[in-house]
Parts: sequence; structure tokens; C-alpha cells
Amino acid sequence: MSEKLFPITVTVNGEEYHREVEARLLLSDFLRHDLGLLGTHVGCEHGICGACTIIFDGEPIRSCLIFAVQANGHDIRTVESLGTPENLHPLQQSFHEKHALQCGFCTPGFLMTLVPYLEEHPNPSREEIREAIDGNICRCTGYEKIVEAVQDAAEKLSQKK
Amino acid sequence: MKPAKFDYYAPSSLDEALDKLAELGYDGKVLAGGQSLVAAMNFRMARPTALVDLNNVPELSYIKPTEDGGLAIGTMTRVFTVENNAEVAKRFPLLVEVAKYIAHPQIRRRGTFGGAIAHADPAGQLPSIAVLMNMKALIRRKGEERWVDGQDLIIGPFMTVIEPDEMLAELVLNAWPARTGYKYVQVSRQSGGYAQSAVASIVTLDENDKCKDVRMVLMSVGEVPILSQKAGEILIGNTPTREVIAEVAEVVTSEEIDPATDLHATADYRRSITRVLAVRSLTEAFERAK
Amino acid sequence: MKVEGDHLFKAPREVVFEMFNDPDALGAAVPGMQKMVKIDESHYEAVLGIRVGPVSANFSGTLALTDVVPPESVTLIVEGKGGAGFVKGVGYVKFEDLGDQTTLLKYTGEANIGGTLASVGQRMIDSVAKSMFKTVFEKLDKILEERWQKS
Amino acid sequence: MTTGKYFGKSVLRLEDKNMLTGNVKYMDDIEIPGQLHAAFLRSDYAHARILKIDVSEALKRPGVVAIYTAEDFGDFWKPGPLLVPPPTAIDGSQFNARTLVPIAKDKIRYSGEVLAVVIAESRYIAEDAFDDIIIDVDPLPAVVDLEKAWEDTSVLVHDDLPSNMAALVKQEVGSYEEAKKKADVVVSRRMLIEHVAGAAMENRGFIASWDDQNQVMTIWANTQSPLTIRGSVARALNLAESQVHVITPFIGGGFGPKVMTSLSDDVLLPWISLKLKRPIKWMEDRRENFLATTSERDQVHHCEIVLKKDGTILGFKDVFYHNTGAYDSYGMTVPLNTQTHTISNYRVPNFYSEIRMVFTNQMVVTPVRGAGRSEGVFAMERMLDFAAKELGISPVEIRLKNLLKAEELPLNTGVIGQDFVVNILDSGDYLGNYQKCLAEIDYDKFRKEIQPKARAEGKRMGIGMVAFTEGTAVGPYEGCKITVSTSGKVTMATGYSTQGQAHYTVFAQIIADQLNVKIEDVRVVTGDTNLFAWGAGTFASRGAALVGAAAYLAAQKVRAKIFSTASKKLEVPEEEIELCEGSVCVKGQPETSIPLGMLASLANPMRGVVEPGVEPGLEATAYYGPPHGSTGSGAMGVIVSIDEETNKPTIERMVMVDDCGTVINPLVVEGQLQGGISMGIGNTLYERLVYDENGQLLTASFMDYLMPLATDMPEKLEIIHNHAESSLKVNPLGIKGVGEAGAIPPGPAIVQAIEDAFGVAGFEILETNLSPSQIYEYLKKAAK
Repeated sequence: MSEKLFPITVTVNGEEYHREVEARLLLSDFLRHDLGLLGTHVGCEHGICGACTIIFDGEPIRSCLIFAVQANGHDIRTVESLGTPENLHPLQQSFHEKHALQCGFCTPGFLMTLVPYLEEHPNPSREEIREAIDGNICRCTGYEKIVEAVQDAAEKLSQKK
Repeated sequence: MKPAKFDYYAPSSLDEALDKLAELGYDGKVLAGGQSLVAAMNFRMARPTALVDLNNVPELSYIKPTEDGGLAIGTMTRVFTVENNAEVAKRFPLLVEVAKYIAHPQIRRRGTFGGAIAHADPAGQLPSIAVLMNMKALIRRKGEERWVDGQDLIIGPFMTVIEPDEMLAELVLNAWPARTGYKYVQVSRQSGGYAQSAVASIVTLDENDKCKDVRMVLMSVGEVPILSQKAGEILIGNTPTREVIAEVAEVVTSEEIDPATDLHATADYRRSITRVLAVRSLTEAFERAK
Repeated sequence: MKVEGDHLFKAPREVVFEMFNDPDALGAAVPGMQKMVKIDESHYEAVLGIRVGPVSANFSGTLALTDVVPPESVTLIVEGKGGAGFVKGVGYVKFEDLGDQTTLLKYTGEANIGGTLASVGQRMIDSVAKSMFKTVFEKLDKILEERWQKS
Repeated sequence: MTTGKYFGKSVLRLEDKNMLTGNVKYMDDIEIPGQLHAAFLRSDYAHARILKIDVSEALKRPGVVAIYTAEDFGDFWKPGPLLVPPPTAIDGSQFNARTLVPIAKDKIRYSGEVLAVVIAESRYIAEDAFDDIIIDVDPLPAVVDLEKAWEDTSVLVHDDLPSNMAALVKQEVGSYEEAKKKADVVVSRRMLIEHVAGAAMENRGFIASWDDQNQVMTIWANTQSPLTIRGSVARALNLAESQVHVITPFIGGGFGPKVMTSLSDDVLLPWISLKLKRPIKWMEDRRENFLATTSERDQVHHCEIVLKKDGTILGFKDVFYHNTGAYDSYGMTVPLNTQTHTISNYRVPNFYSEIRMVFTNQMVVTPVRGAGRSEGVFAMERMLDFAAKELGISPVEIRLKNLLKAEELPLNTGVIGQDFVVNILDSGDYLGNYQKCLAEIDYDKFRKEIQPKARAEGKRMGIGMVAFTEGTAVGPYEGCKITVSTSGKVTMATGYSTQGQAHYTVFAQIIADQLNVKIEDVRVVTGDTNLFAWGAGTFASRGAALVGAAAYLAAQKVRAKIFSTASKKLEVPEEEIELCEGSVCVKGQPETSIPLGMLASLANPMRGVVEPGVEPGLEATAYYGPPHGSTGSGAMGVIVSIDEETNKPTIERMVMVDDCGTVINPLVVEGQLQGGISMGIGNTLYERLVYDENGQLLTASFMDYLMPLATDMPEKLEIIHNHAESSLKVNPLGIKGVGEAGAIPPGPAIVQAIEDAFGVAGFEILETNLSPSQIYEYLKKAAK
């Protein structure tokens, strides 16, 4: 099989990157190790834990189940596109205030799942929130405080509008 | 857990894709959404020699009404798109009902309608629904095309009649007659998890509230989705009373399914819940048909 | 994993038994069998490429026929390994003459599957194994049809 | 000190903002220039003799730098240390130490054991090389079943032992047999506690980087035991400990298994880095994590309880088999915890407990959140349920009768525990916890109104009410160093490593109050062996209690130093000095204020004479080691509803009452309990490591190992702190610990509720892991 490298152009968090990649390079590895965007985490590499969730052309997907070469010409957003430590995104602020993270490893995946979710569902019920995060595993929190944080963020975001 | 090497092709048109598949023959494999394939590749359980990525072929992604009131769905249409399509919701609300059970939202955003069907996972919802609805599958090969009935598409676990140099290109869903009802029910250990058993039914009533037609598929209780023969034999022409439905469930679960014991459920349990699910599915489907 | 089942062949017991001891016939019946070479009277070397849905795994190994009691019974010992793990299986096969030119094959056996196949492929193993048995018997039926009719 | 400006308050975590923005580094985020990647080729077989491993073909692959098998390590290869020795205090106990080997030599003892280490330019290439390595083995039958393995000597995990016995420990308090003679009722059962994984979201990882110019080995590891690694690497490579620098990055969850050391990575990779003079990085993947990272539970209990007619417990007997896996480097921590926790809630005058620890062809067992406690509590709570049924009384009544009251503590149970000392229940109101929980969940109303109504409507609902204890805060000790820097910022360094427990915040809360500085000005550094080099490690719910106490003691020392230095500078007696926020001044004279940073400069004079005995700087180190562990306690009530046709349970409501001693940060404590509860629920309804009869792990992915999800959590979850003030303060701050409490009671509470929901005679649940299918099978048995 060929050792061929594929030139790709990817827009990540608004910045355009040109790189050459092997076909088998996973997008998660590309973002983390080729671009140095370490906020996207890898927990299982078989599409279940959700830690590697990113926003691909506006949609949350698992970056471990897609090859970097497939991102050619596409737009990606990672957790680095949200707030900064000094200026958190409202969802991040709610996670902070409600103690919705402990080890923090799964958190970027939750955030990248929830940011587009809250855009589409500005006023979710507790039950709907739980369903929305069922594709993300958190071993630390027991989810209770994550649900509270999402409710809180939904309120904050709707007041902003 | 990193995938082995493979040759990669990303055709930008259907013709180009078919050329490539023809050229690669047995070595080629279609990459649709990749939500099952890439996971298997990461485990190195799957080591395809070459992948033909269809994600750059826009002409394979569409939902179009057909002349007789049905819908034609392009193979690369994302499950999430199907789930949220107004025409789908209007004509085949069953698909919307089923989609919620398919893995998790992030997987449905990327996973494709045709890819899931061609994957033919015995615990996969969409292959079962393709059988249930007898979707017409358009299978293309370079310079050729053929149509296969949904109920003839799957020949074994993870196996279909689609050859390595072919691809599933489109699925045509025929319009349902008036007074048709449906219901999908499943039992899995967790939300988004594999079903231990699932039953889906589509029923049609005549003007006297007698069963005019019934199709029922049982999933995860055999090597392939099982399309019940007995359901029709017992129900058609009869009033679908509680007793008749119970009889169908009894006969179907004792004669038509072959559940296995695995890590999560015993064969007996599967049989027992299948009976329950068959009743629930038929009862609600007939209710909705009214 | 335990396996058990039976299959009715429409041929006399001797013919069925003979087929079972013929590497060409067996090799042709197993899906994905790429090579099957006789090493000695009862041992064969085989290369097998299993391709089931997303799974593609290559195995190389041996097949041994032991305790051969013509035309009543035979024990098959299969050992194979590859990148996805290993399979070691013992199958006890009995041929029952039902008269009427038909033979009932009954088998029981146990397979020890290890490696990635076992640890992450659990969900597929059972159904895939069942379906492989089905395919093997279907192919053997065909082979038998040809042979039986020819001879 | 139970409240201060920060102490006792729900202070938001200082570490959050960087974690939320992807601005911290976890293990796989560490990249060292010039690094090579390691991948471990692991055995597919569980038990086999190695005949040949041929790597010659694999070495030819471009990008492959080196491949090592056991032979290549020469004399360096040896079985690892006994990390936790067995307690010598228990008379007649037997223990066969067979410690983990870093790479299989001659014999493979579990599937997943390392056979070869491939070093390559990338992980992708290293995995490619596996295909080219030829392995020839002679497979052996596997030892899997605990009870069989104990008796059967035909297949041995360790050929040089006469049996598969790893340990045999008998502890007796009073005389069980005598008690049995006097008993009205004898109830016995056999129960299974399933095997579960820690399954932190971040897998393990390790980097070894040898700096040949400076002769220093720098190691990054997401370990719960950085200091253990430093010591073992120094010993193994014949270096001074000062030549080994272990750094723990941010760690994506621990839950126990990351405490294990002397594994293939931390033994072999430093050696390889030294040899190749290149940094070597290994990042475990999820399948490896399931196969080769340690796990826990997996016990078989044969219990017997003897009682008077009125439900008073006379005695309890428990002979239990404990799976230690293929090796027993971690000693008997887990089964000893089981022994101490079996009776710790209740008045049990006569107790006999026997550990039968068994070698099997499975991965090594070490503590996982709950660590032996869950097993002991499950055994006792279940037996009480069975006894209550036998006696015709309610499960609540039997508990109310036998639970220890506040005034009965402190109590010496007479059972020696994991810390090698006799278990002393220091304080708590076990009965009060239970009564509070009954009231909170409104047990009577459920029994009288809710349940009958549900039954009348054809719905199955049940309630479970259990009690538990959580042994916490065991020794030996932990410590820390606090330094006020010239900028006025305060740094606290500890050898303890952190995996999400809010240490950066809770230790800062203690220090900020003592030194009267802003909490933002306190920087906590954990798990960097160059900054603090003493301590045992992160385990047994002991961080807040031990490191917290050390922080308190060190801060008091620094505080004293601030006063003495300022007294000299301001030329007033210490009594007239006070701490203002970030500075020190004469009481009532703010104009005399000296900022702490400036005082720190003054405490480090560049010229002149220093009085004898005065140490420079505003800095102090303190250690804290308790005489024995503490015991947290609590109760749990659960209401479940069950789909009658599919047997799927839903947890409608869960109430947990918990006494973890003094609370530093209520929000963090609640988070710990909720997280523990989710693990307890997972262990009961979803999670299960399954080994087949050949020793193959069948659940090495999240497809089959089911982690609890958001929708699996209780519809309603309430947590109540019920701190009983105590006369016996083991800890200067009154802190006990809370890390594992949540994981302990859900098992027995949920199964009791499920049994109650069915109310079917003969329907008895005898194991922890309960799928709807299992419930169905139990019901089938009951119907027979």
C-alpha cells in the first residue's frame, strides 16, 4: 500500500492550515499532534466516549471516526474556539459555576456537543439535556451537575439574546 | 489503536467512484459515514486495502419525492438529515421514530442512511427497516445498475448482495396506503446501545377495521432481520383484537426467531421481551392506523 | 464458545464421509479459504481470509482430522492465528445413515477464540460463526450434488 | 477551624478556567522533541509457554527503531517489588508473593501481558510492526474460576507453588461457632461480586526522557504514585533519586488503577530511553486499558449470619474468595478492606472472616473506587435482607435494631485492616444517618401509599434502604511545603498527585485562611518530585484528610514565622501583630503594614548575621500521619420502578446521607458523592468485565463494557450531609474523606429495591451486576 501523502487545507477555528497527511491519520490525531490543538481529547477511539467531539461544518461529530484527509476543504471548530480563561463562553462559565467538571478530560467533548445543541434547542428540559449528552461519557461527575450547568447556560444564553 | 495503511481515493463524482470501484475489485471498499468502519479499522479488525470515500460525491446525498408519493433517498444522506426532514416526517414518520434509537446524536450526524443499511449489522436499526419497508435498493456498478428489494438485500450478518465493485446508490421508499400505522419498539441496556431485541411493524386497516396488510420485522434475534411470515397469515383479514395480537406474538417468538445468548442477555430473555415488543409494536401500529 | 448443530445431506453416508476427508472439497466449502495444502495423512496447512462486513482478518493455521472411524465419525481440530487473534477449535462430527440415501451429520464442538476478535468482536462472533456454518453446509451440498450425480 | 473566609464554603474551583478552555496539559499533550513512540505487543493467550519470539522481520520495517523482548533486558529483567506487603500483625496468615513481571519471559500468565516492546517513529508504525513479529507459544489451560482454582492444583498460574493460593487470612472476633450454638436463626448464602474496571476517561501514559549531559531521567506519568515511580526507577537504573524527576501532568481521572506501578511502562521505558538516549513516549489505548490496567471486585462470598428471634445479630461468618489476578504485587489491600467493612456498621459480637486470595490467569487486581469496601458492605447488607425475610421482619427493622449508635463510638472492631492496624470506628452516628435517610425518603409513605397505589395500577415499584461505612484517611503519612514568595504569592507543593479531586482549590482554601491571603494567590503544585519528594500516593480517600492536615500544619508554621519576622521588623511583640489580607501590621495601625512578599524578602537577608536556629524564608514543611484511619459513614435509600415486561429498572429517587467529617468545600464534596454514586450504579446495573473459561477478556471496549450514561442516573438525587461532631478527632481538622463513599451503597440499595418491587417469594438476587436479563433469569428460578 502506498506511503502517499495527501495535501489538505483545513480551516480550524477560523484559521487556515495547509498540511500533508497520510490517509490513515485520524482527524483527532491530526488536530492534536499536527496542529497542536490539544483541547480535543481522545478517550476510546471507537466512537463511544465522545471526548473527541468537535464541530465539523457546524455539526458535532467524533474526530476519532474520520480521517484527517477527509477534512480537506472543511471547517472545524474545537474547544479552543470557545472562550479564554479570562473570558469564558457562557456554557463554560456555567460549567465552572455548577462544578460540572472534575478531572476535565471529557469536558471539551461535552462542550462541543452542547454548543450547537443549545443553538438548536435554546430551552431544553432536564430530560432532553440528559438525552443530548448520552453520547458523552463522564466518569467523574455522575452527570448531575453537568445537567444543572446546561440548564443554567440555556438561561444565560437566552437572556443574552 | 491506530488503523493500518490503506490506499485512499476520494472521487468527486459518481462515475469516478464507480470507475475506481471497478478498478479495485475485491480490494476496494466504500467509505460512507465510516461510523462503524473506522472504529473497526482502529481496532485493526478491519484492514481494507483501499477505501473509496463517497463523502465528496454530492450527487449521492438527497431526499427526493417520487411520482407515486414515496421518497428516494441518496445513499450518502446523513441519518440526522433524514431524521429531521419534513417530507420524511410526513410520509414515513417511522424513520423519525427509529432514528432516535440509532447510537448517539454525534454518530447520526456523520453516519449515512445507505451506509448503515449496507453495513447490515444484525443489531442495526436501518437494515431492519429497509427489510420491513421493502425499500427498493438501487445498486450500481460501472456501466450497470440493478434494483433489489429490501427484503432480499441482506443475506447474512454484515452481509448483503452488494458485491465489492458495487455500491448501494439509492433507496426508494414506496408510499404507504391510507389507514397505515407503524411502531418501532426496542429494548437495549442503555440509550443508544445495541438492541437486545426490537420489533417494528407497519399495518394497514381496511374500511371495516380489519387488517388489510401487515409487515413486522424482528431485529437482533437472529443473524439477519427477520421478516415475519406468520404475522400476515394470522392477521390479514382479521380484526386485530388483543387476543389475535397476543397469538401473533406467541407464534412469532416461538417459531420465527432464533435469538442467541450473549454477554448482555440470555436467549430466553430475548425471546420473552420479543413477545412483549411484538404486542406493543402491533397494538400501537393498529391504533395509529385508525 | 460452544457450537452444536446438524445438517441433512442427500447422499449415502460413505459419500458424505469421503467428502469430509477430501481437502479439496473442504477447502472449497469454507468461505475465504485461500490455500489448503496436505502436510501428511491427517494434517493440512491452510490460509484463510475472513471478510465479514467491516471485519477482514487473515488466518494461517492447521487442520487435523483425527479419530477417523469411517464412515461413522471424525474429529476435526482447527488451529489458526492472525493479526486479529487466534481460533482453536475441536469439532466432533458424526454421520448417521438414515437410509434412503440420506445422511444426518451431527456436530458438537468448542472453539477457543482469543485476541482482538474475542475482546472487542464479541458481539459479532456468534452470529458470524453460525452463518459461516450455514455457508459451509450449503457449499458442501453443492459439491455433493455434483459428485453424487456425476458418479 | 470549621469555617473561615474560604474553609467550609463552596468556593468555585481555581483550576476550572484553564481546564474548560483546553489550556492544561494531560498526558498525551506532552511532546518532547525527538521523542519515539512505544507500543506493547500483548499476548492473545491467557496462559501459555513462550517457545519463540522472532522480531527480525519487524526490525526491517522503515520507521521501526528497536524491538525488545524479555531476553533483551538481560539482568535488568526481574519480577517487580512487593508494593504493599502483607500485614504481619495477623496471626497465621499466609501470603505467597508472586510479583508482576515487566514483560513475559518463558510463561504468559494473562491475556494482554506484554511480549515485546516496539519503538518506532510513530504509534501507527509501531502497531504496523506487530504484524511482522512471529510468536510461537504452547497454550496451557487457563485458571479462571476462583473456587475451582482454590481446590484444583492441576493447572497452576505459578508452577513453583503447590496451589493457586495467593493468601489465606483468618480473622476472628469473639467466637462465631459459639454464637451459632445460641442462635435461633441461621441464614447462609453464596454471593458474587462482579469484576469491574476503573475506566478513567484518560488512559494511562508514560514518557521517559534521559538527559545524558545532565545525567537526569525525566519522567511524565499520569500516575497516582509519582514518588513510588521515582524510587523504583532510581533503584532499577542505579541512579540517585535526585537524578530521577517525575512530573504528573493534569490527569484525566484515576479511580484507583493509576496507583499501580512497576508495570511494563514504568519499568521498561526508562531503561530503553537510557539505552537509546531518546525520549520514549507510550500512550495506552482503550483496549489495552481494559486488558492490562488493573481492575477490581471479583469475589465470591460464602456468608452465614446467626441471629436471635428478635433480629439481634449474634454472629457473622464470611469465607470469601478474592481474585488477585496473575500476580499479587499490591498485597491484600482490597480483601482486607472487605474484611473490615463487612461488620463495621453493626453490632456484631462474633465475627469470623476468611480471605482466600486466588491467583488466576487474569490481569492483576488492585483497588478501584470503593476498593473492597463495596464488597464487604454488599455481603453484610444482603445477608441482613435475607435474615429479615427469614425472620418475617422488614429490612428496615433489622437494621434499626443492629446499627451502631453515636454513643457506642469510638469502637475497636478487633479486625485488622489495610493499614495493618486494628480498625477503630472513630466517630459517627450510624443509626442517626439511617433514620435521617428513612425520614428524608419518607419510607412510611412509600410503603403505605405510593407502593400500594403503584401496585394497584399494575406498576412495580420498590424501595431499598441500606447503611454503609467508608474507611478513609489511612496512613502512613503525607506532607507538603508552603512558601511565601517575594511577590506575595504562596506556593504549596505536595507529593500527592491529583486526578480531578479539586486539590488545587481545597488545599488553597485551608492555606488562604491561615495566612489571610486571597485564594487566587495560592498556587498548589501536586505530584512533581523535584518540588516535594515525600509521601505515599493518592488512594483510600485520604487527600483532604492527610494532605489537608499537613497543609494546615505547615501554614500554621509559616504563620508563626510571619509573626516572628514581623515582630522583629516592626519592633513590637507578636501579640500586637495581625494579618491583614496579604500583609502584616501592628494591630490597629494599618500604616505599619508590610506586604507578605516584602516580609519574605526580609526573611532571606543577603548580608549580615542570622540568629542561630533561624531558617531563611517564609517557608515551612509539615507532615501528617494519623494513628489509624477514619471512618466515614452514611445511609442510602433508593426507589426504583421496573418495567414489568422487560424487567428494566429505572431509579426514580435516590437519597444519600453521608458523614465524611468536616467539609472543606460542600460543592466539591457533593461532586465526589455524585460521581461515586454513578460508579456504584454502573457497577450494579451496567458494568462488568467478563473473562471466558479460557481467560479471554470479552469486554475490552465500551461496546461491551457499559459505562453509566446521563440517562442511567436517578431521576431525582438528593445528598444530605449529616456530620456528627465527635470527641475523638483523628484529624486536626476533623476531616475524614469522601472519595469512595458514593460508590459503596448503591449496589445493595438497588438490589434490595428491585427485590422489593417484585415481592415474589423466592426471588433473591445474589450478585452485584444485574442486567434485566439477569433479573429475568432470577425470576425464572424463583418460579420453579
